[in-house]
Amino acid sequence: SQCYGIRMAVAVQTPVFEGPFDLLLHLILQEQVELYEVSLTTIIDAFLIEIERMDHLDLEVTTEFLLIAATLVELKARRLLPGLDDGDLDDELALWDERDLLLARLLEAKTFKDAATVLARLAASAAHRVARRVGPDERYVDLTPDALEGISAEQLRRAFIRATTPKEIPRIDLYHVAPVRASVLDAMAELIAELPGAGKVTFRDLTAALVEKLEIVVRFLAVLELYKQGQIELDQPARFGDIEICWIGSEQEASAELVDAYEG
Amino acid sequence: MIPTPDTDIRPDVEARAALEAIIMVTDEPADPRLLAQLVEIAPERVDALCEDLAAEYASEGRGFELVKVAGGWRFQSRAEMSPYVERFVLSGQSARLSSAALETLAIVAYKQPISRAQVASIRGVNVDGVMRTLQQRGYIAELARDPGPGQAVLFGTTSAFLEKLGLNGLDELPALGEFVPSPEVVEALENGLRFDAMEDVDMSAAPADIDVDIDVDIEIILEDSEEFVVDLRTSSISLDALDVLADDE
Amino acid sequence: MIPTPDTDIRPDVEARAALEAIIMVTDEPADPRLLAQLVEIAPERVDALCEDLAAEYASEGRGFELVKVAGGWRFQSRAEMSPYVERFVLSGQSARLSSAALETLAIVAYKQPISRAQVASIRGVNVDGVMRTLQQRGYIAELARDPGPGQAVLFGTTSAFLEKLGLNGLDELPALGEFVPSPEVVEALENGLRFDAMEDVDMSAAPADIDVDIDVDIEIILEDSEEFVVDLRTSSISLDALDVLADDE
Repeated sequence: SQCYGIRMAVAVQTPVFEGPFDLLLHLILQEQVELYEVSLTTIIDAFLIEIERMDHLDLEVTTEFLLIAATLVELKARRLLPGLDDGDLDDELALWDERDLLLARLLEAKTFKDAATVLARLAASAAHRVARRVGPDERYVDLTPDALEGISAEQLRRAFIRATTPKEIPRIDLYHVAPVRASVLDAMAELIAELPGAGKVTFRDLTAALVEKLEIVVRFLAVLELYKQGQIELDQPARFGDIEICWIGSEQEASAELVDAYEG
Repeated sequence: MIPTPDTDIRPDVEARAALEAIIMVTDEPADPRLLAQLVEIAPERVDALCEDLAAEYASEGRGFELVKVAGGWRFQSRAEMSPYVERFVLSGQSARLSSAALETLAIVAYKQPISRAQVASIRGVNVDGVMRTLQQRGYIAELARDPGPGQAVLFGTTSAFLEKLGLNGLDELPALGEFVPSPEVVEALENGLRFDAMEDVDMSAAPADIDVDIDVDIEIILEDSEEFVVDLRTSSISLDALDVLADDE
Repeated sequence: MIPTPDTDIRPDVEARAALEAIIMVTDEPADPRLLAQLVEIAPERVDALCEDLAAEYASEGRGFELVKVAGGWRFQSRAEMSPYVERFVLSGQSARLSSAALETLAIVAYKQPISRAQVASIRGVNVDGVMRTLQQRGYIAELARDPGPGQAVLFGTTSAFLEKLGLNGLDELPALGEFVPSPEVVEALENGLRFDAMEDVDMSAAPADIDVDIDVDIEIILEDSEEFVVDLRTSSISLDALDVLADDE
């Protein structure tokens, strides 16, 4: 007898199938093919991949895969080699049973798959309506001095998880209402206000309070512009190290003129 | 304007305004029974008045609506206005559900209370991860424990699930019967799984020297509970032979 | 009716409904300038339309009103109905803390010390009002100032907060367990960088006429750490490089 470690062999691209039923439904319904035409290695590969993908082995589910695979092997073998029945009625009936069971389960899986598409439709339609979740305003704050009454640490944990769970990707382009509108001009004006008299400052310090990556990029461009105008000196002692910035322009000049120079 | 304690003699005008005022400050759908208590009117009147208000807002073309979701009344933005509302980054909008999550939710919704193993058996895949995510997001929750041996945890859907789908109750879900596969699908599946002899099969494609007495025994060995080894041991067919068979197609 | 600018052609009916929809779902008073941007009308028209709406609600005897508070528009219950709202608040059925407030508090609790901007970046909305309320209630307090030039105030929870939750110390907060926040959130927390909406930000928002031929040759790379690293001495910069940078998030 031979042993096959499951880990072998399976470097094929993971298909999008969610398990054996998903795969079979796809093969039979979407592809409109009969099992006879389906390469057995394809099925077995797909099954092995599915098993491989499982986070940890669930013996029950894995067995499921293998049983289905075995049934398919038998069905397929029968169909490839017709007319060679040895006439064992018990075997024949057992195979029918297996097949009926598999069919019933495929139908059930298909039923819920279709139900899921309706749920998806409902969820999509509900997503167009946003609930008001605002709560009493500050006029009512004094009525309940202890707002944490009845709140458990566990609820707090759940609130944290809720707040940090990936958010839905907005479907509409946000650029024209982008919350951040960083402009190089504004950044220059800020630097002109901050730098004179501040001595040697690192770029890291200059951007430590910034939240948006865009803001940091824009501030960097502003630094370069000021450098170009000869208002600041830049030094970077180490490769990829901190950039040191020092104001060398006159303080009087530190005004809108520089900004104008950029615009021009 | 001070509420009088007599039950249900409050004029419509005031009751309606009171309902609007309260629902405006609830951060989850307001239970009609609670509203009835607060406004001192009958719960049925709460529903009737809210339905009136909802119809009014609709006829006035308001940008918001009053709806009954998950058993309670709430204000929400009207769907037609979603292009404007979506421009604005909203917190608490959870990620769209994957198809795996939706299928799992569908099974739990229609079959609740149901154990994780039962869901896995219907889906034919491990559902631990999906179920955990759905639980974390609050769409499903532990309802009870199976009284039988093993005492499996039984799951059901929550009001957050209803809210996610914009439903007032589970009874608003389409009947499962509507999803039973059509005769065509059943036929296609039956054909797909047919194993009786096909007349037009070209037998020359089949390898001649394969013993047809196929008997697949499957043995699963868990070694060290880590390594997973499958032994497809057959009396007269090996995986190599299967490959030959498949390759020949 | 104020004079309509050329770009301001959205009909009143739609603009009003859009304003109602947005204001209905915001949990902070909505800035007229933001509303103007979202609805694509002039800010003065926002105020005029909101005033119209407010007058309408008053004349219809609605239980809610539209008011301008702290420079923004919001819906609130009408003062005459406050006896009902008070009953609701006192009934204990109302969430004492809005879910927005609870989420904000949770973020501060688990991630302190944290700046207001970082919290806003995680929640994806302005949190000024909520943070102020939490501070007023004594659940959070200023801990320190960020040493950088921006000197952002860093917040943390108070001992009153621990006491209310019945905890002896922050180490008694329930473990987050296997939960892994989205990579964007991790990044926001680690780098203090805002994540939302970035992918939609058109880099053309940054002035396009940037002179690429700057005397200093620089190289911007994203290291594994996702840190913004710049080397002044090598290579060259182009706006494309910046785009890549933005795309990489």
